[in-house]
Amino acid sequence: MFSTGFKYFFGVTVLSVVALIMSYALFEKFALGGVAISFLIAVGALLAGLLAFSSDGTTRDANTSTSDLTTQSIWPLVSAIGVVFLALGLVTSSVVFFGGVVVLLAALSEWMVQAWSERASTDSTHNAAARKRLLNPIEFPVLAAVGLGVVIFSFSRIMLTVNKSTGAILFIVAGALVLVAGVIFAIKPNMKRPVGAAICVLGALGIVAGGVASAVSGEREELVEAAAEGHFSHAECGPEESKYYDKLSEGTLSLRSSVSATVVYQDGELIARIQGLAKPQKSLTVGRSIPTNIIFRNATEGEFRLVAHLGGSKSADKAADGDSHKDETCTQLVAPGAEQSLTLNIAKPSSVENVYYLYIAGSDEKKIELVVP
Amino acid sequence: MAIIERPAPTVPAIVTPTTTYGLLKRPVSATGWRSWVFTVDHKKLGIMYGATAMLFFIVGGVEALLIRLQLAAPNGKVLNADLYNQMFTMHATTMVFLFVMPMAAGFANYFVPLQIGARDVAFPRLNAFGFWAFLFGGIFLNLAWFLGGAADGGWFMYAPNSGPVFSPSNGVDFWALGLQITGIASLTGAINLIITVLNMRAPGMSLMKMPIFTWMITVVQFLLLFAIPVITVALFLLSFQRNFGAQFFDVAAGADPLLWQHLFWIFGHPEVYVLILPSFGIVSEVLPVFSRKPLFGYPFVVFSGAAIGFVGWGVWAHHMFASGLGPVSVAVFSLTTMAIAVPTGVKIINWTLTMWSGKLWFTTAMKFSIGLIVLFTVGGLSGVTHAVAPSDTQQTDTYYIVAHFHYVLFGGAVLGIFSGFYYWWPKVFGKMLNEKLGSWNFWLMVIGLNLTFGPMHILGLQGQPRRMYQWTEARAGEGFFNLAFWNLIASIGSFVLAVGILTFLINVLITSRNPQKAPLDPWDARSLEWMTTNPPKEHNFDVVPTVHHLDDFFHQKYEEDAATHTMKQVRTAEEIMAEQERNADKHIHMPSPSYWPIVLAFGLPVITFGVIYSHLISVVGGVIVLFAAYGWALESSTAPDSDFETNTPGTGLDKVASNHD
Amino acid sequence: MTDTAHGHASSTGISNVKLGMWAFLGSECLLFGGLISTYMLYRGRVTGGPRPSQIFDIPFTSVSSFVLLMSSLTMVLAVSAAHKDDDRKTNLWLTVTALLGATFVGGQVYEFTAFYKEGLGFSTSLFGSSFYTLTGFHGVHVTVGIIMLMSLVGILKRSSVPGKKAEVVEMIGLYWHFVDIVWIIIFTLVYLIPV
Amino acid sequence: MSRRQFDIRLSATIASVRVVLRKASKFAGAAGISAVVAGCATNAPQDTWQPKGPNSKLIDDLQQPVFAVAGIIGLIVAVAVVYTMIKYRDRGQPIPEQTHGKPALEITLTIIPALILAVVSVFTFGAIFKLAKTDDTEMIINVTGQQWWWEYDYPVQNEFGITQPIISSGQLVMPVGTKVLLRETSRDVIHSYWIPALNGKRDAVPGRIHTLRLEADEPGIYAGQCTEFCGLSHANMRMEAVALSKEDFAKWVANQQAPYVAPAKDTLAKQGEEVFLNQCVRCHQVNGLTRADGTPAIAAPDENVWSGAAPNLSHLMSRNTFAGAMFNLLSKQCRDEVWNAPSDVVGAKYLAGVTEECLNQKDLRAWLRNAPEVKPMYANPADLAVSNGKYRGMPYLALSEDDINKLVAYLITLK
Repeated sequence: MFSTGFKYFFGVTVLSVVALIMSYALFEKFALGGVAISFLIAVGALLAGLLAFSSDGTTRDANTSTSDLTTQSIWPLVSAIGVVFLALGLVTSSVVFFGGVVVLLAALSEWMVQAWSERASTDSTHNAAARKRLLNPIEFPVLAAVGLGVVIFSFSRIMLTVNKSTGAILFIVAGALVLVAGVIFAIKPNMKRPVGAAICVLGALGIVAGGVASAVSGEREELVEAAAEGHFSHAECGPEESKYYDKLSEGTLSLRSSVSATVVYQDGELIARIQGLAKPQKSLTVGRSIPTNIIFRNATEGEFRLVAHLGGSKSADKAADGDSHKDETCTQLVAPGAEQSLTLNIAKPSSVENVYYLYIAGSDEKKIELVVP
Repeated sequence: MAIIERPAPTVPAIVTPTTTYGLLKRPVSATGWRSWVFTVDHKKLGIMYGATAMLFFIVGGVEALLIRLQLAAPNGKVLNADLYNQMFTMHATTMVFLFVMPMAAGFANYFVPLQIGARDVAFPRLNAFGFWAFLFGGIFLNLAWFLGGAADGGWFMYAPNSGPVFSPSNGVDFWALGLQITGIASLTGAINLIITVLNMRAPGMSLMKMPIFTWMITVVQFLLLFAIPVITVALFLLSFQRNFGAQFFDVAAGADPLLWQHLFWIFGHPEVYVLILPSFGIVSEVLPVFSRKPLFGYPFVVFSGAAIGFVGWGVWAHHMFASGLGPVSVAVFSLTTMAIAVPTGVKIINWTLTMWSGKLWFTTAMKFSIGLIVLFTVGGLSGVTHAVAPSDTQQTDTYYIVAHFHYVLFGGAVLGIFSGFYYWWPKVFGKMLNEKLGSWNFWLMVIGLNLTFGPMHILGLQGQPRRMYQWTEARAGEGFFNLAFWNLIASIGSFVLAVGILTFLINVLITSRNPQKAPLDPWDARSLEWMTTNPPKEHNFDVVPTVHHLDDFFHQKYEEDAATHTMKQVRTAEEIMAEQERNADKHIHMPSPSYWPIVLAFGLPVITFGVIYSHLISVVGGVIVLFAAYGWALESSTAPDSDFETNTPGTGLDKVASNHD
Repeated sequence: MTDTAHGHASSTGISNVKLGMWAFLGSECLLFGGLISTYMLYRGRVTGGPRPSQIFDIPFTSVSSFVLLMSSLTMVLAVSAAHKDDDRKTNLWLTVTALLGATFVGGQVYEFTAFYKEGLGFSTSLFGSSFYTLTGFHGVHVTVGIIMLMSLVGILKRSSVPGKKAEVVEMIGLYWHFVDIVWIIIFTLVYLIPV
Repeated sequence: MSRRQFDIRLSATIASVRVVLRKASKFAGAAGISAVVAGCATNAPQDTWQPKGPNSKLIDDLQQPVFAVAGIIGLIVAVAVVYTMIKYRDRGQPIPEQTHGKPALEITLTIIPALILAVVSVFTFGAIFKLAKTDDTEMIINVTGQQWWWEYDYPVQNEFGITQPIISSGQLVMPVGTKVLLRETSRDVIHSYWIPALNGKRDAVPGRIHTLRLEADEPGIYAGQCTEFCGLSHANMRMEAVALSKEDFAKWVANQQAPYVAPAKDTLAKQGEEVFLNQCVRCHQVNGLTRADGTPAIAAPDENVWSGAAPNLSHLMSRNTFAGAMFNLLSKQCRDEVWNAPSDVVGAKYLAGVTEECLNQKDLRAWLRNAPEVKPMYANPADLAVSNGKYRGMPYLALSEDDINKLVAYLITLK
């Protein structure tokens, strides 16, 4: 009969041919990968032919009983698939390539250890134990990781696709299903094996199918939009409320130490209180290139935003290019009676032409000058 | 061999090679390098811990000598600024994490099971893993020297100076990740020893009959158990910042650099007691033996040790008196720091009173112990002076602090360790260390350490800060005894100290060539570890002893004379041993050697290496770790019969499949 | 203590493995203590990107916390089955526990992905760094727990468990309950208490 | 020996030892301290035992007795150990009774140190809160540390004549008898401000503001050093506090606020100004300096230096040091003259500044020639990838000797 080696190389050849055709049909790319696959076909066919010709392995040692123990092995097939994926990966993408490498390595090592263990002794249970001893430490974690990865990945894909409230419901349903399945299995101890297996397979297939479908259909719209627009990164420091930036603004502070000044908006006026100086100030000295924390307290009725104007708007040469960029940083809209912190780090000194100041968004009057020496 | 059969089987062994796993069988050899690499025997691991720690001690010592060479004269040119900063960082790191801690772990590993009458630790393979993780972690830490420079931020590695911009070489990465690995080693060691002490004491040995060394080790392991995760968190934050772009110590993003200091010292202060308490334990064993009296106030010593363990958690901020805490925190931590001086003082008093009215025998071990009492007191008292926070703001980060903690750590921890060497050497190696050389060793070390660290008090009080790669004559003051003079003296002293340690190594060398065996009970000792052969058999005791007293071995040898209350010998150690041999247990199953601990430990530096260079390497490391972990979990702690080349049928081998690790 | 090296007669009456797990969990308390402290210090420090209250999805997280809590219940059932030497139910409940845990981790992967898309990266702000570190560490703990559970099922089925079966199940149960309790603390401190 | 006998003997011996020790301790304490003092350098600039202001005196009054008590206790332990060793050495006596201790004695010996420490802690508490007091501050100076120098920034304080912010570095100038509050922070890593003669140290932590009060009793120059490890050149980050009488301080303030005087045309100094504008102004500010076209020359250290700042060189020659107080601007002789001057004339000598003949040409030229060579810094352009090409310290500028001559001539005009 045909030897294992022949089967392997024959399989490689056939699958490579298929891969070659498919890659040409699907990708119309033939560069390096195509050459590699062609080469593989040639080598595979040559070796298969050689093995068939020499009939290697068809005769067995008559005086050993090991031949009886040799089991059917799927590893040659699996490794062949690995080779094909590897070659396909050269044409398509590196993910497929690495997938192929992993499959190939796994299959080869399984094959090798199996072959070795079958020759270990005359006792087949002993051989099985020897195989287990070396391979179980690899098989267990790999299987666990693959299973876990597939479930988690599929599930998270589904969650990313459905909308937020459906997601929560879906989540609790998934949990409940698992629990219910557990309970059913527990109270029906003599359920037939195939039924149990069917439930498990259905569940697994369901989640994987859902995952694949979700991955194909893409994430829910708000997430796509959020990723594209960066809702929280570009704050417009205007007086009006911004949809995202001012959402659920904060009123309390975790930062209490190392505050340079407290700026209070009170009775239509902005004043600064500075550590060490008793009187309220209308100007504030801030060291160059030092992170400086300022607390803004809104002691009026409306919602207001403190903005630090850090120059830039009057830059003449830039304005000529049509770029009237303002260098500003600001707090969220602060509710009445609430506080927020603002951290400034100013690198350039202020000057007569380039005045820095703090102001309340929407009013140009209420200012505190920032002196940067 | 994992199974010890007594008496020796008379049936000839039948070789059945067909049932072996060939290459895949478990390691079972009792000789050769395999017996060391794959061992799970707590005694072998103890020796390996000790030898490795000694090696790192020499490395750290050479670093110290280079530092002192650089500072011997103003504007030293031996090292440049960069190299000097690496040198003092690695000196401290090596001495703390790679010498004192593992050396104590070595003593603990070897003697705790012996002292409580156990045959091994609770988790023998975990024990082996701990050693290999420590060794690989230590090597990983020092690899940085050859890969672009070692860590240069000081052993305290304050943020943000340890950040990617301020410390651009890979040194800090190697440091942080290497300490993670040795941290894993310490953690597993701590769990192992705690369970061993709690669960595996010989019958009759209640907690208050435990030898004091075991007690102190137990306190230390609890400290480690709770302190290691804190530094682990800190190191993770640091590594995440350096390698994955986290912002934990990025001040521009609003981070607070004091977070690192708090995390570091919440670990760091208990760590100080981790370093010193094992030596307290050793001294508390040595003093009673050579005073021929039990430890004075045993319960007080135990409770003061435990008290140090507890209060040690409430003093960390005394390392930060100058770092801008509010006056209330400063006051509170000042108070707790003074409070912890009390239980420490109790120990000094008890040791002195142990010697009081004893019959003192000044062996080298005893000399080192007495040296510890005096020199540790100096360090302890200088410690009290900076518990006074306002005074500390003058002294912190000066050489006064260097003097203080070297008196504590060298005068305390290291002298204790050397005391342990001389006391237990015959037990471990079956040979006596030379007492005459020992005396030289002691005096050279004591003189050397006083010459080195004594002048540092003056240097510090006169305003020389630490961690300066050069000092300038402009700030050295005038007069003959100016800072230049004392710097020179300290440098000379450090070489005297080095000669002292060299004497010890020579002593070991000479001893190892001496064919003469040590007597069974050379010191007329008191605790259980002496109730076995020198060195002990693999299974420690032929009969697991039943304990009736504290210092049970002594009470088996001596009985009190009713009239004079003096002690009279009734039995010799040899007689006790002979009796044990007669009643020896049969069928003692010892855990078998295993490949997995070393494989698992090897995976760790591979992972960390990958964190620095390429994440693909980390994946390989992760696979190694997972593979080894599963191999470990699937293997029973005692090898089944099929793993042995020889099989002795009919002797009733119990197939013990006990897996406890 | 006469015939074996260790374990069979323990001074405290608790087996070594169980006591060892207790000690390990004691150590873990400090690990999470450190991480939680870091988060609590930094949660309000946002110089760019979203603030905690702006992106948290409390209903979803509540549901996922509930699923994790349920897994503690099934773990209890697994331990009790193991004590009764009921292999089938032990395996069953261990599997269910692992699946519930996997559901939770799936939810966390979803949450991380969603937050990232909304603008909270690991390096965006101190809040981001400390949030992902804390919850990520917890997620890794759950994942390790799931792997232990699945391996335990595998080992129970394929080969004999070294040592007493119920002891091992109970030990892993301890770990699982610990991870759940830590999540309750994290959920309360991170999600429910406003900055 | 019975237990009772043992007790009697123990307590008798302790009593006699106590008497001996009580007598000895007085001598020993005094002798010990004087021995230590004799063994010390005279006039070490950073001596922590020579307070020159009320804050450091407060600390000193606390530490003196604490050190004495610690010394005495240490002596007692040493004597007790040695005495025991001699008395109970093995002279063939029988193995003693196996006594396990005396709880009463134990407790007594625990309570005594606890009591001593309790007393110490009471005084400590008092000192801690006194030193933390800031509400009666008379003057504020902002102190900012960066690798490896200190910046002093005097905010506007009209009562001291400071009408516009003064920025200086190298030397902290302050009036005597005034409660000065330093508000410390840092631009990069943690540093620590320490003038031992005036107060203990306080860390300058980036992102935080820490306060430290200084007050000097007498005019003089007090040395200090950065004491928190801050990287490569930590050893070279020194500081000097100059206490001036109130009149002298007012003169100093007036000088610092004096307008910029450009060098006369066609002098070497004028050419030096040009070199300065070409090379140095990238990082170093000189207030009032203008370019040829009349626009003010504004330094942009934030584009070149990681910490975003470089020393402001206005009125450089009013200082005695440069490069983080590592080098002297004054020659050794002139410097000694200032430092060793009695307190009534030190102010006048200091205000004289650096004259041409007193200038330490050697160090200044070496610095201009190749700064990283004389002070270790991160200034090699090849290694600056991690800091986005920004220096930490002054780079090598490849100035010609001719340029250096011009620059020195210019710098000497910055009185």
